[in-house]
Amino acid sequence: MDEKTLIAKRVALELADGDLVNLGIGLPTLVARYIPAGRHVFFQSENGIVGMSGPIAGAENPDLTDAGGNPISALPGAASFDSAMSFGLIRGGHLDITVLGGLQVDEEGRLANWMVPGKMVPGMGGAMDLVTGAKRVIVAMQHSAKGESKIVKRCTLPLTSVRRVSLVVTDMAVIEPTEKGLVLREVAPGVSVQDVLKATEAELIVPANVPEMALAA
Amino acid sequence: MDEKTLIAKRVALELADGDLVNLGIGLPTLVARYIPAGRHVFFQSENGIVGMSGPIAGAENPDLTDAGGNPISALPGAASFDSAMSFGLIRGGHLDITVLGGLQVDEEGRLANWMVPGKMVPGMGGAMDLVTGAKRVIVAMQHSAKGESKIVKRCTLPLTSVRRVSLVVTDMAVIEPTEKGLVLREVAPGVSVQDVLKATEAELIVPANVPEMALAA
Amino acid sequence: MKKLIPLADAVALIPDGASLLIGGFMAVGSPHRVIDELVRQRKRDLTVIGNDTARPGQGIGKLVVEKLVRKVITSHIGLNPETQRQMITGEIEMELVPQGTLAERIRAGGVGLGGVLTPTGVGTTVEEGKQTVEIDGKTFLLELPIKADFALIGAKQADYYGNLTYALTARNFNPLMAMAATTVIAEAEDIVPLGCIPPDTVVTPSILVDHVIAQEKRHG
Amino acid sequence: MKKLIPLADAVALIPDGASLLIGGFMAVGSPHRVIDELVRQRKRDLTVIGNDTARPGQGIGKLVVEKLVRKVITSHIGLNPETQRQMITGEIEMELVPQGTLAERIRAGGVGLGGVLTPTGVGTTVEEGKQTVEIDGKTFLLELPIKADFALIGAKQADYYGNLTYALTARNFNPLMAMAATTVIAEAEDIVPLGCIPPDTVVTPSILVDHVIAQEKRHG
Repeated sequence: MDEKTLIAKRVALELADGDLVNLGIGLPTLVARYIPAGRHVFFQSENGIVGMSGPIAGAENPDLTDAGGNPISALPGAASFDSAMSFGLIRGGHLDITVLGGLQVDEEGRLANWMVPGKMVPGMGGAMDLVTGAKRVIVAMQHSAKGESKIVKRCTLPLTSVRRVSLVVTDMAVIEPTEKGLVLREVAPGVSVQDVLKATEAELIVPANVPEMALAA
Repeated sequence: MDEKTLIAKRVALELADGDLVNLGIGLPTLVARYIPAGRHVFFQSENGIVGMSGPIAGAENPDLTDAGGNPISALPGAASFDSAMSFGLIRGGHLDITVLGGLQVDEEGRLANWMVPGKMVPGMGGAMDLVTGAKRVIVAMQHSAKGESKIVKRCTLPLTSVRRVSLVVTDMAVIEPTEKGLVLREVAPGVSVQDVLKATEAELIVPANVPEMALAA
Repeated sequence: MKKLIPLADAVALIPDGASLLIGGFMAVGSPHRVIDELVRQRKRDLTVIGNDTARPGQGIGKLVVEKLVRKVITSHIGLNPETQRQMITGEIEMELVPQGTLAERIRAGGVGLGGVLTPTGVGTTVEEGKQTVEIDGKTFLLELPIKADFALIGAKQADYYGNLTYALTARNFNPLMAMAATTVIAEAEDIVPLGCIPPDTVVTPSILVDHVIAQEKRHG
Repeated sequence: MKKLIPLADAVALIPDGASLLIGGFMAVGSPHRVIDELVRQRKRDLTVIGNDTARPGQGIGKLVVEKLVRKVITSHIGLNPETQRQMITGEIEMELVPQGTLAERIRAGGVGLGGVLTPTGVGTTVEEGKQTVEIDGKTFLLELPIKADFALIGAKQADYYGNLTYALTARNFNPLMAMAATTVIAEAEDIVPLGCIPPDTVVTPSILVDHVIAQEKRHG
């Protein structure tokens, strides 16, 4: 199983029956594939729909895409709406979970994921509203990039929000930001607590028992 | 012709082709009957429709009423919407004309029409938004009530808005509030300028020529 | 279909003293069965937020006549002399709000904004006790968001998930209120299978609705 | 039917230097014929307000590639390297706005509110230079309304008055923008007789729309 699949399968377990969930473009999108059987999750795409599903070949519709402009489909019971309503759902606390990619998460649990000054200025899109408004914010990302830890003492990149995220799922670990700091909750199969500590710039709080990640089928 | 009909027939001339117009409950409602032929006016009811028209006997629908809860009908091309949109049209400057009843208008052109302290507290309903937001505010009311002028030096009743109204049409006169004061623009058939001055508490500016009111057919 | 709930059970969820956003405009679009059941179960000390209190025997007016209401936040009570009487005697606490401001305050509560900056009411008694903000040389009142424990919604159609549509002027405050409560209870004239309401026609998405009142048997 | 106007005449109304609200999300729901005509008539120094600038050859991206744009107010340019390039070289002035804030700022412009009080962006670079307001112990940014000279709307259907509907995710910013401009020009896939769009299905009421682009002959 590659690292992205691993992350997606772990995040999928966080999604409960009936939840309204927004998946960021890229890695987070994979999560939808691994929802445990019997759970009905409502997926929002912030460009204006609840009830989106994967594309159906041959049934692509130019008026029905995800936030990246890629074809999607919709399930019976879907609802479409304008951008004010879409972000009303997000900012108003109606969105149960947002799953987003990250560039850095720091010891205060703050996420940076929308720009690298001087290099990449894509704009924040919906990320700032999502991190500010969702009931739970899950960051799904690689533990390190180019050998450098993405779990840092203090974000050096511009913040997406000052709000503390709920959970960070990487290819090495599950980390929960708390008031006291970053708590190491789980390690990936074949990864030791020592491995995680070595690969992490931020200080981690390590409980007596750190189980191996459970993964969706 | 009774006084209310007179007022309605004068106000009707102010409504131009294509205008979006909101008529208050009571006297202002009569205006719709006298729109000059060839002018298509869009009537809004603030409870959520543009394109309302008078009721059709036998076709009453419990889901289609005016702001007073009375049956109305709708014309082809009508649109219905929620209360935020309805007042978005009003506050956002999309409403061309509101025609409202009045209790008092003063020399600064300010309207009081929503309560009489200690006596009548109906609430402002949509009146404050209408007077604040409409492009033109036309007050349609009797010149006097119980022998007292309703055109006063200074409103003694609580104001509906500090915004200067555009025009006041009574059974005696047409008065235009301006920066310099209330200008007597027209007199009703059979009414002299002297009659108006005598019946008016506020000071009126009287131009050299004060023609008789034109009236819609 | 888990959202379907018998009328009595839905109303039993509402405690005395609860705050209720109740849809409707002069009782048009109000959740009539839910209101009748509130009366039957004699829920007391209610705070009711709605456009108006209709007429004495009608819609929200029923709750007023039965003296179940402690506080009203509304724009208009002119057609309900009983509400006016209870306000004057002090039985009901009254907050009068301009209609457009009421709509925006409820919307702000529902969409997570900190308040509403409106020109309506500036320089009138509505301004009293409120913060004003100067923007670009113009003065605006800062009006606070409204949220409530429950929203009681009157809809035309609901599907099995709770997607809602409304009819004509019965829409009014309902879609705004469906965003601004901890628990949303919707009553619909008809309940239809999933897919019967096309996505573009849905006005209130199902994920906002906690309970849809089950229909009583009414065939034959 | 007075609102129907040939494409070239509609775009001729737009002067160089105009500010344009342009509907669409990654070009989905954008007014494609109007954009092509803006390019053909080479309108310059435009200020464009839209969710994104799509991709280089697509939707708003066409205006960028043709260097007709002086300033952009948007939430995302990540899929358009040409916009990023022109921003870095200073050819385009850029204001990046969180997407939900952009939607509310346009809405506020359209519905006559003085501003938007949002928690989004507090404590980030978005806060720089902006007023904050404390409400109930929480901090909100005061974001200003957006209005423009023109709104260019992409719709699914228009009727003869200019009532508009939208399809699925092609709705996005269009209905908000249709409220926030001095002149509103709408392009629709189909134009239908009055009454074909039921009142409850109308999303943008006709009284907001100044011009509907006439169809070209396309039978046979």
